[in-house]
Amino acid sequence: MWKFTLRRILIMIPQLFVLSVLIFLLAKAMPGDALTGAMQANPNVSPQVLAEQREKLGLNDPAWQQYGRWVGNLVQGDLGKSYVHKIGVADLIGSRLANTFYLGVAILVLTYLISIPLGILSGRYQNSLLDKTITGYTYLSFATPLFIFALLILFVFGFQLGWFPTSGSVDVGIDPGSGSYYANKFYHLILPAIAGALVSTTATIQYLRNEVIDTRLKDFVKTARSKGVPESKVYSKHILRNSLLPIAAFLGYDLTGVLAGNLFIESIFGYPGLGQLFLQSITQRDYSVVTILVMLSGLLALIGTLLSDIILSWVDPRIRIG
Amino acid sequence: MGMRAQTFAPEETIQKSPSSWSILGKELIKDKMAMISLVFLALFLIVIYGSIFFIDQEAVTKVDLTSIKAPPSADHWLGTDRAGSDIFGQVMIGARNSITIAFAITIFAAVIGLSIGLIAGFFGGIVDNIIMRFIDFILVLPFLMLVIVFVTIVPKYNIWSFIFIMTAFLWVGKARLIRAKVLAERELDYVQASKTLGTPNWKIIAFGILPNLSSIVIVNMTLNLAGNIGIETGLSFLGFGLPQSTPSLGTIVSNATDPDILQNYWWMWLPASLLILVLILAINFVGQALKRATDARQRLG
Amino acid sequence: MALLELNNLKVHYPIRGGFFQRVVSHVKAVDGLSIQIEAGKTYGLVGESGCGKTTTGRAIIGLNKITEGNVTFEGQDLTKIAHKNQHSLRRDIQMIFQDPYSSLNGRKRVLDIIAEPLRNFENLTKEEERRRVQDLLEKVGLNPEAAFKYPHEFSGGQRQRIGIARALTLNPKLIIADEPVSALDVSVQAQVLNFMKEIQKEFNLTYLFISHDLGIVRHMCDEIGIMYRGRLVEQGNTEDIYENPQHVYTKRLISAIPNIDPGQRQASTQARQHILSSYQQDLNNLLDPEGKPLALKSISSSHQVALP
Amino acid sequence: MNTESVLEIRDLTVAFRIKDEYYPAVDQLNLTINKNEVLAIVGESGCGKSALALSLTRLHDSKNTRIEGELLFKGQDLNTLSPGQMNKIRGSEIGMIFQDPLTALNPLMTIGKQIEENLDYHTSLSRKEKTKRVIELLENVNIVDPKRVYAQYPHELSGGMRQRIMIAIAIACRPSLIIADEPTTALDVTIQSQILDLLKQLQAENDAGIVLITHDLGVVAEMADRVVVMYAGEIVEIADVNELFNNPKHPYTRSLLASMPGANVGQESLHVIEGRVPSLQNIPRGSCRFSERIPWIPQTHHAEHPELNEVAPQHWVRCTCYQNFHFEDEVGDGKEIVLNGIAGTQ
Repeated sequence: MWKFTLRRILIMIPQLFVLSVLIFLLAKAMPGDALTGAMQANPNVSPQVLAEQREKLGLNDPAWQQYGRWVGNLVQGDLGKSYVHKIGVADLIGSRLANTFYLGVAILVLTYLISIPLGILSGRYQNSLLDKTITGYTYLSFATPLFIFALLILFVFGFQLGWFPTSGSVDVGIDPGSGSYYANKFYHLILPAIAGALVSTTATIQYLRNEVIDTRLKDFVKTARSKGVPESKVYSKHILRNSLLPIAAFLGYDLTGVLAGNLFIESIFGYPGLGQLFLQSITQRDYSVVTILVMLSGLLALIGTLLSDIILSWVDPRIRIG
Repeated sequence: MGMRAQTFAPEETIQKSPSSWSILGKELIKDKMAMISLVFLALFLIVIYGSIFFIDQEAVTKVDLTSIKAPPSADHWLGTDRAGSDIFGQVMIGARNSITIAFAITIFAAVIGLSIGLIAGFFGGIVDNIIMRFIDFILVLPFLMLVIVFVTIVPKYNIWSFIFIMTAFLWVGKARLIRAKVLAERELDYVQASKTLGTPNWKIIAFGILPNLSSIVIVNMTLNLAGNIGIETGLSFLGFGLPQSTPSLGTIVSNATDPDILQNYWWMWLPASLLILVLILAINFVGQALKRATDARQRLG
Repeated sequence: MALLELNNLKVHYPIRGGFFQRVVSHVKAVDGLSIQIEAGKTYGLVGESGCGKTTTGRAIIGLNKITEGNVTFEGQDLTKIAHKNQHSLRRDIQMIFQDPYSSLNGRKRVLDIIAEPLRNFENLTKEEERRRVQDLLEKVGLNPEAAFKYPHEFSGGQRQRIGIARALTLNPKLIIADEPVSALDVSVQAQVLNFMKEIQKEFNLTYLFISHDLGIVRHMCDEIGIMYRGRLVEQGNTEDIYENPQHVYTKRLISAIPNIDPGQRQASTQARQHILSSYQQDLNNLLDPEGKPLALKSISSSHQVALP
Repeated sequence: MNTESVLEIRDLTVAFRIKDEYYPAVDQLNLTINKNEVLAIVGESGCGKSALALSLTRLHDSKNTRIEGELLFKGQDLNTLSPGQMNKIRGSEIGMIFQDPLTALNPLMTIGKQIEENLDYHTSLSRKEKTKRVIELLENVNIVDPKRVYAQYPHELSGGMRQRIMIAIAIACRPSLIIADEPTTALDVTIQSQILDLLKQLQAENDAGIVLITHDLGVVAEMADRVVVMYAGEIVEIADVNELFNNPKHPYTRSLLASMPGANVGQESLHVIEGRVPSLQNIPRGSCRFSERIPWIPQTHHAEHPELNEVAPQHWVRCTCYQNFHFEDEVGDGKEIVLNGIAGTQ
């Protein structure tokens, strides 16, 4: 078990290296450098002073040296500085992370709450009216781009009906930490979470439905029936566990994805999370923030695959050996 | 399936062949939604490509301060936007651009993905190992973010840059799918037989394996086309899709980022949104019908 | 001189594992196999699943890489011939596959399937090609019209005959038949087996007949090799093997064949039990430290056994 | 022999739905299975033997299958039982063994749990007692080191061991009827003989009736007490095993025996049955179903409505065509089979 995990982590290292090089190169390709922001703040700085500053900061060093310094700083927790917000990138991200996390968790929980029962029912009662309804829903949600669905839901429930707030993560003027503060935050969360979840359920429902249909026809299910296992137990003990197994493979991704931020949802619902921060930073050319956010997403995805593999090796005895 | 197949094995397998386009066609005709979708798509394509001849982009995007934010009327079927430009004309042009570009991306991604998938799957070994590591890596990259970064930093950004960056990410999914199928296919005896008969590898791949994958490729491309329209319009909506000079359906929808417009001027964003929805839905209906046709288990009774 | 000679043939597959998929050990599927097949005869290679019989067949025809040893065909060592020239030599060796369904490409007409080797080796006009294919179809007992149909229009037995026609196209000298009938029903099996005997006489073919079914092997083969863990434990003609088996593993295999006479059921069960206990006692003495069978020793001009 | 019956099958028809019509794969079948006997049902694929086996415990997918007739098991008709009542009988009174032991076991459940599951639903044993019983069962099916195997997963076992596990599951509650559907087809010969011996030994210990479904006449000769030969959904011959092998009557039985390499040692060529097993939709119902495979026998030799007739005590044969049957290349009623190779292959 430990050996397996260790091996998986070792495989991650070269990937992490390539990822960081790629992002470093992208950062270098972005117009302007660390001083551009400073220059915007104070347009009167003479070009000569700037050149000296560049030399001092090592911006004229060979690329690999700069890369080494950059990675060194990252590892030590120095993520650079945002020239728009005038604070450290780490602090900036920290201030948005909680919101993204709440939204991510809400979407994740809702997604699984909806998709697992629907997928199972749909597969179990294949070709029934229920199945056809669920399949119809997945067709629709599969075809609906997230941003359109989010707009529509915001338009109808936010603006037309006025049931939910249309922007932000919390109303201004509520005392942070109080009960009503969290209630209000939750209230702001509902619409974006539903928008995100309803679209992301599709894949899981369809996958699970197919798995259930496949598993139902497996020989071991016939064996279970031949033992006199009641139909409901045949499902709960044999079909479900085996059908849910492949779903576990996505769980790692989903777990780390909670922190990645959602560009569309956050921008449409004006929700101040990492996704919105990314879009703002890129429009405001705040590239130090952009770079770190891309790096963070890549890192999360890498850890996600790692988690998925580990989870899968837990739940599937056939993998445990290897 | 297992039990039934076993019970009437001999002739059953004779009558049911996995072959050919006729099944795909039959399934399409059987599925009413798919048939309606297909007719709709055909008509729609004719209209939007035909509109090249009577909708002038210059005229449509012209700023007309006399009719700003005008609701739908006889002159402007879908009203006008903040600059007084005709929305209907924009939707026609936007739809044409969005579809054309999604098509191009789908084709490019398919050609690259198919070639690489076939090579990796058929030859296996080190080649496959390297390709798969590379693909796995691209798959963990934050796709949307990188496209957005790319769009903002490319100096002379144009349609081709967009197609390039999208293709660079989207071929991997196809390559993975094809590789998995080829891996299964190449173990079948007919491929082994071809090898023992002295058929060169490229011929086995092109004339032996590829035809057996054609239906999967068609299905996958159809579904990808729909997906790509979604991704392109989404990025354009955020302002990081097609360049300014090439309006997209997503650009029109992005009017809705202004809460005032979202709330009070529905014609500036809703028709374009619904059109995207209907387009993707229609393509998906066709794709799902084709998918059922290739998957005997799900075939309609 | 034998038509085909395998000399100390070894086929090892690497097992990868540990960090970065290094090769940690090998599966020795075939590990020092030597056999000789005379022209015009049928050599049966028999053993249980995993003994390496299929790997052997595939290695001879080039589908598996040979790790060590020689394959000599008509005096030429196939392992020493440059890759480019192997194809022309291999037209003399053809293969019949086990599964009549997956061995024919469902997207091709029978004409294209049977003509595939012709197109690789001979330059024929469409007309000549069609005539050759239809001749072959008649030889295997199918209607010449079959050329324009697709495989799914035929039954398992017919498909297997199409596979045989394809193998015959280039007039090969040796045919490797890997479990050619095990996917077929009894009555269809008989059809294909009869037919294989027919064409053997007509085309003076040599067969390497790979099978797990001792009944069929007895019916088809002149010489038989019993394989265990990648090597032979016993080799001889049909009479040697069935009437006078020497190795305890061979005895066990033979005793496991169901006795078709229900009257002798008691006796055969007892005999089986008896052999099983001596098998359990003796087998280890008959294996080398690696757990592989010992080298073969001749006990008569036709009969060799892996005994100490 | 004890002739107390365990299961009486009366007018059983098992029909599968293809498109919107039902086609019987088993047609009005009557059969009695006795206590303490091995009844083999033999035939080629498509003859309906597996459809019959599954219908005995009603394991078919009920949406696409119609089962008619009576299945009298210890006096009650299984075909009229509710699913709940049927579950009480499956696994406790009737045990089943399937063909492929790899796919027939749940890959995610330990061996112990899978055997125990049977006890869960049919006994009131405590957990401890169940574990003890499972270990005992593993010993009964000759598993070495049963305690270790108890905690193992199916993929850790060999094919032969997995089939032993299947047998342990089937006999866990000492059923009075065991249905074994091609139990050795997926196994090597040496393993096959061991599994058959095990089944014989277990039967001698319990009093169960065994229904053995197989395509292999060799297995039949080794195992069966009584043999039922099926063709195209019907029984064509029933006889005691010695009688069947020494004095086969029906043309199909004779043809099958003549096409076996193992039964015809020294023969240059084997007998070939013309044509092919008809598909479910194309079974020639209402006349002798085998007639189209023996076209040289004139129609007048077949009965108009072929019935099973008792031609000798306990030896039943369908139709009348057996009376004057000869192989195509036999002259008249001669016993010598003279086959001329290729003619037989088409």
